[in-house]
Amino acid sequence: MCAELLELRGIGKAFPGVVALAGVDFTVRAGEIHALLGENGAGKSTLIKVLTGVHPADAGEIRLNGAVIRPGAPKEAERLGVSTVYQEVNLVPSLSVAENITLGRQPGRFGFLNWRAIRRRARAALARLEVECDVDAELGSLSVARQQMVAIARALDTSARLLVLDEPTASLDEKEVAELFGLMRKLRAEGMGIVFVTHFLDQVYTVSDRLTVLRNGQLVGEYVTADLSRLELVGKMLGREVSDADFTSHVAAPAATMQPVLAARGLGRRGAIAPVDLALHAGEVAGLGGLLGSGRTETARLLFGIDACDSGEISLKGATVRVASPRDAVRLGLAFCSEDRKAEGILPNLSVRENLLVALQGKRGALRALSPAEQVQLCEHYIKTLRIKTADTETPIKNLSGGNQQKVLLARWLATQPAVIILDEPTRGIDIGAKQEIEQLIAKLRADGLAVLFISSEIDEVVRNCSRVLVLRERRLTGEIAGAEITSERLMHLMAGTHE
Amino acid sequence: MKAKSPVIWPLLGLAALVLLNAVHDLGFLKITLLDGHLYGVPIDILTQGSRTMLVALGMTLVIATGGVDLSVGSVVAIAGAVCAVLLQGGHSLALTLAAALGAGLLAGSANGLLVARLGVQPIVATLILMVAGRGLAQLIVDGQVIIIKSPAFEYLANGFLLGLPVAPLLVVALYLATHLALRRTALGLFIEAVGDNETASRFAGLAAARIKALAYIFCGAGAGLAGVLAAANIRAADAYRAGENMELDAIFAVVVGGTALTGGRFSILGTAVGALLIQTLTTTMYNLGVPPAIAPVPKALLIIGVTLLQSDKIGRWLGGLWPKREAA
Amino acid sequence: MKSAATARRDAGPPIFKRQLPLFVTAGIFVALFLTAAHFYEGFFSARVFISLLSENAFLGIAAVGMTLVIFSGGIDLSVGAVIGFTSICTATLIEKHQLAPELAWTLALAAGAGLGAGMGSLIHFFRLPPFLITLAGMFLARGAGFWISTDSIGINHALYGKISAYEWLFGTAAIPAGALFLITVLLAGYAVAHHTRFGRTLLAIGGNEQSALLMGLPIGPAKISVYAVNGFCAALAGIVATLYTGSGNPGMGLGLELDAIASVVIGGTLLTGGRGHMLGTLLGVLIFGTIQAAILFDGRLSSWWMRIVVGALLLVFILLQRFFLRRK
Amino acid sequence: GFAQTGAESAWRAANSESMKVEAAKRGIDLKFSDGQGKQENQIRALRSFIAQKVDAIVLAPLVETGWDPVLRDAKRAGIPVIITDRSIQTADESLYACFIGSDFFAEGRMAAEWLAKKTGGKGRIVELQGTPGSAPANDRRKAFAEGIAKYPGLQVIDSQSGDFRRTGGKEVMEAFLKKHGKIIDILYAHNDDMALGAIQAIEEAGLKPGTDIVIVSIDAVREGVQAVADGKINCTVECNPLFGPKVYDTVAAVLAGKTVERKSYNKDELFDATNSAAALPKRQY
Ligand SMILES: Nc1ncnc2c1ncn2[C@@H]1O[C@H](COP(=O)(O)OP(=O)(O)OP(=O)(O)O)[C@@H](O)[C@H]1O
Ligand SMILES: Nc1ncnc2c1ncn2[C@@H]1O[C@H](COP(=O)(O)OP(=O)(O)OP(=O)(O)O)[C@@H](O)[C@H]1O
Ligand SMILES: [Mg+2]
Ligand SMILES: [Mg+2]
Repeated sequence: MCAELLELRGIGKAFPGVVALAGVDFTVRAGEIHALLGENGAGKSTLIKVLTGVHPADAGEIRLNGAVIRPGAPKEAERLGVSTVYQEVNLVPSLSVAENITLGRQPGRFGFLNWRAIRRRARAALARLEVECDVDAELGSLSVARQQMVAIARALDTSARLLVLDEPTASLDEKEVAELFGLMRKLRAEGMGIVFVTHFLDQVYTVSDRLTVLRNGQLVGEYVTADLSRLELVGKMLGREVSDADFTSHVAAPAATMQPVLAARGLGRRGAIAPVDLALHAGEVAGLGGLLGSGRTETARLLFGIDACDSGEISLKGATVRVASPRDAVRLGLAFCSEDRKAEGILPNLSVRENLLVALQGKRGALRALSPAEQVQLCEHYIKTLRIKTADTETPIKNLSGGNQQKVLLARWLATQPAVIILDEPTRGIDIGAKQEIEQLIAKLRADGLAVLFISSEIDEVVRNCSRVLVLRERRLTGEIAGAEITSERLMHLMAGTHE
Repeated sequence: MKAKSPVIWPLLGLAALVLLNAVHDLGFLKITLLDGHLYGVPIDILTQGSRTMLVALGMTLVIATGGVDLSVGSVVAIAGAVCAVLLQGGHSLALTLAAALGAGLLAGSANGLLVARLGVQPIVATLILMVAGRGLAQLIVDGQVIIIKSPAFEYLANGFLLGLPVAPLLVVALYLATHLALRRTALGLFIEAVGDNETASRFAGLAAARIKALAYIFCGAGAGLAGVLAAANIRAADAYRAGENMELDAIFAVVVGGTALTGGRFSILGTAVGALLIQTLTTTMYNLGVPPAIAPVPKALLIIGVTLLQSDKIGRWLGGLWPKREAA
Repeated sequence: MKSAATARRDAGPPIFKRQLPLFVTAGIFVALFLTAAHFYEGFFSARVFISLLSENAFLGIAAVGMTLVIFSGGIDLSVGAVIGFTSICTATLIEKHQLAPELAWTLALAAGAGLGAGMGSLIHFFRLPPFLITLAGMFLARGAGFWISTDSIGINHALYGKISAYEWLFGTAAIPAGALFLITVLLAGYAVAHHTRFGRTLLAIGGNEQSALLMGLPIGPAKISVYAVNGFCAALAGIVATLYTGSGNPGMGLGLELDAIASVVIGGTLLTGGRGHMLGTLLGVLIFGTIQAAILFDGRLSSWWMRIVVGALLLVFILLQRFFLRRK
Repeated sequence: GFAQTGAESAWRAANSESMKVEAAKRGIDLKFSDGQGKQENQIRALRSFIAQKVDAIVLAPLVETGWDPVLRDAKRAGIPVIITDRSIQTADESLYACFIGSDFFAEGRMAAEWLAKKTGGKGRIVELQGTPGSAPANDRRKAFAEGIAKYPGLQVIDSQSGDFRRTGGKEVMEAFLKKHGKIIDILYAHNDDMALGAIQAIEEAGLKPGTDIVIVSIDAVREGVQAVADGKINCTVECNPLFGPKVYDTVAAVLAGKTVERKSYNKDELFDATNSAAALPKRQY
């Protein structure tokens, strides 16, 4: 194999109250795909940010091609040949796709831009990923998944020696993941070193050559992927033994005779989703399947009153109700965990406690405030049950790792004790241990008699958790399968619109 | 470790100013009893600062929701004009006060409607009332400066209760009431949530628009009361100049007090300190005899000084001067 | 094969659905102008239209710089004061110190840009709120202006007479120097905003500073330069003001910053940054000018009704803008 | 057309009102514009008047300089310009027909002379200035300083801006009283509003305005004269805003081609204890 491309030695980094990294070594060779693994909050993103100069390291040194570097800003890292896709899409939503891809390195002469070349270059970058997209569209109008693809296209638009991908696949579907992997392999063959962070173990085994595991900011070890079994790997990540049996499989469909808790008839919105009928029963987990952009999120938004529907009606326990705003929905006992954590979920500067309790408090109204004691008790309860990793309840949520933010948001909704909960990609960016916990939680919610609408781009997850799956294709409801019918095969066919 | 309180720097700034004055002239700190009430420069500062404090209180909430209210100065003028006209017409004090407060509420509602319901950017929405409001005030008094001859009315601004000045007492009471109303209920949380991330708050089931509108209405009411105090203070409604540039002072007080203009976290206590700071600065300049033409310069230096001290970077440098007391 | 139209569109910056506000604003401006023309005889003429440009030249020039600052999510309150400072500074240099106008201008422009760069550095390096720092800048510049001279000073240099008398004949219309200055600066501003890396970097910073940083954009240099550029524009506006009046006046540009901000925002630029268009700013300035011009043509309003009408017209304009945009 | 500076005080309002009422009386079609305290607005108004081809322009300039270009335009268009209230500096005196004004300088001087007579040329003075940089503040300060220079016993011990506002006057006076204690003999205020505010401060400090502290002020608005009658202000110099009749007479004369006096001043009176009570009922503003 080739020489060491990147060497990190003894990296340490502490944030107020948290030691994010302590003496971490990390090596990447040219021409390899190196997976960086660990639980939520293990320090993966922090390591990457130290590498690219976002955070200065407290200790240790970084060598690129043998020379010590000290990048003070991402710009410098980029110049040194490190191209990065950060966790959470870090682009500018108000600019066009083309601009987001080329920003900072736009072609042009005498300081003036050549818009034609900018578009051409953006189209080329997207074409490499086989993404079709209007390069003049405003980035913010795209779904998170497409934004993610744009972010990757941007990272590939440079002649980098080292490519860093922090959870690039968290919101992609299988087809797109496959395409990305194809590209990664090609780049590897060209001699590029690639760092790849993910929580999908399948993907680790599909694409990576070696892997490094972090736990609690410390190095667990560096391994050759092929030498490590899945169970061993999970054991290293979590620091305890797990077995595959921990994942519940297959759920029986409940009796269909029951009155649905939530039902929608002919619910639709022009340009977003064709009228759909759907019913959710107490004690079931209904899945909403579909490819990216098939209209799943749009359906959820209609149900939750975020967008106004222009046809159809919603009934709750048989009675027709008006859901004109999320506030109405929350009052009626609905909950909605959005897929866009950053823009629609967290209140970044507020504390974990406030983030956790805001929905419950909103439901109770301003005047019936929770007492400090109640607040602490509730928070501690959820922090314990969901194993949220945070310094304390008063830490601003923006300082939590992505996965832990997601858990706080879940806790926010559980605290409102809803009758119906809509989970849009709830496991995005969540580590395998937490994912398992969330799946168990979903099972428990079902057992407690909640109706759950589960949206996920991971087919396996849908298969494992749902007793019924509604499939959307091209913004209309095209099919429904239940119980034992639910297999990955059938789902894929339904989603793609091909016949078996 | 709890985050350092942002109030500390404006407080230190205040202390520094007071010290400067005291060094210059020891009489500065002297408080005497005159005709059974307290008398002295600190009392003046409190009394004179009470109007800015009132306006800044409402402004804090508006800024916390991520907005700003430029119209407060005009609302001050309107409320004063309303008072003058009603009192001149022989109406009762109670009615007059209610009407002035009502005018403030109405103005706030108009702002709230534009910002929260129609989604107009706050600066523009409130600029409308800032421009038109002063015209309205002048229209109400028909361009005259109306003299108010009502001892009861004047008492509100210049009177003393048990030897203590009434206006600051009133303002302190309002600050306390607001603090309790916001922190004992969840309103404070809601305002911070909306200011921090409006979309996310809406998705969490908060009535974001209503909360924003409420902040503007509250701010309008505060400005209305300040207008009453301003008119009572000079026993006249000066529709031309009352409340002029008050919006800048209020915003200054709020931001120096540690509430970010981008919205989110707010500090009422910080605002009170900020408002006192700005008033003390004015008095200091009278005291030191700074020529009026260059009076803005010390103000500028103070702003830069306080904001610099508040910045994280300087905080860290200063933090580095003392060895860490606690182990990580 | 791409059609010619697409090809042409390909060469320019992206026009999204979100640029709809620009068209709507343009539409309403035309409607406003035609309405005024309908009511007031002689309003509909090239002369009135050109005077919209020349009379608002320094507002427009300041607004161009302000647009760039607002693009980056910042704000600059110091422009009005910088205009006053440059104006008196230039006049003093030319009249009292017998400096050549060119040299005086260079010095004034350098001072404006320098002050801007200073404020930008504070804002960037210490992460201080632009609102406060530029407020301090405003006080500084105003104080410095009055410190130079509290009286206005006439400039009797020959060059001044020549420039202010200059008119460019365009067909039958004579375009005065002020309007030419404005048009030049606007074109330059448009090029910078929409056709240079610098302009796009500003938009990116305003859209999401954290992302812009992670994307490897030169945040610091861009932020500092944008305030410097704005200071330069303000100084230029101050010089144009001296040309316009043939004198220097430290009180020039009082409150102009608010008009400039309002023009920018009316033109559809988002005050929170990241979104907007330079041409919108031109429209904003024109709309402001039209409202003023219409009121002058009327000439029957008392001072207070004038304010009220300006406010009301602004309100109508904003409601119309909302109405059309919401329907879409 | 009449280009007013703004509506920053009751004095201005009375001035504007006088112009309007008189125009209505004489059947003149008056185009009024309010400059809102900005010279650029006033220039804009003048240009607009020229574009609308008015017969004559009356300008109340906000500042002294900066009018040449626009006045040249007016001259080219053949529209006579009459300057009121305060004079302008121009390189070319032919740019305007004539000036009718109140003489801020004379007012400051009158105040100083009265004071010298009254106090016998002795006393410690505090001064309440107007808005820094504004014409009346500049002139009234300079003229007063010149006026008392002849009397070494009269001495300004402190001077601050009260911004022409009542609140300002009160605040600054409060500060003066605390700072200097009882040594203040005389207060000179650039306008009545500030004097009235200061009176409150003096009363609140337990002193008697007009007796313990001699108060001289300018403007003679009705409330000011009332205060003189009440003995709280010792003297106020009139600055008469009622320009209407005289201005229109002049306009008519200019338009008729008659020669008019190049500079004329409104007769400003001085009110003190001797004549204020009598003058009070006649005050129109
Ligand atoms: N800016 C910050 N301030 C304070 N603490 C931080 C900050 N950024 C990260 N942390 C803390 O550092 C630790 C490591 O976080 P990091 O984001 O590196 O985790 P991660 O391995 O990427 O997790 P995930 O898989 O959830 O993305 C966490 O405990 C987090 O709370
Ligand atoms: N091909 C596309 N090009 C541009 N925008 C798209 C495309 N597909 C979807 N979008 C936009 O993405 C947003 C989300 O779409 P939708 O709700 O249909 O996605 P979804 O089925 O929930 O998929 P996911 O949430 O997994 O991305 C919508 O605003 C939609 O307009
Ligand atoms: Mg991470
Ligand atoms: Mg979705």
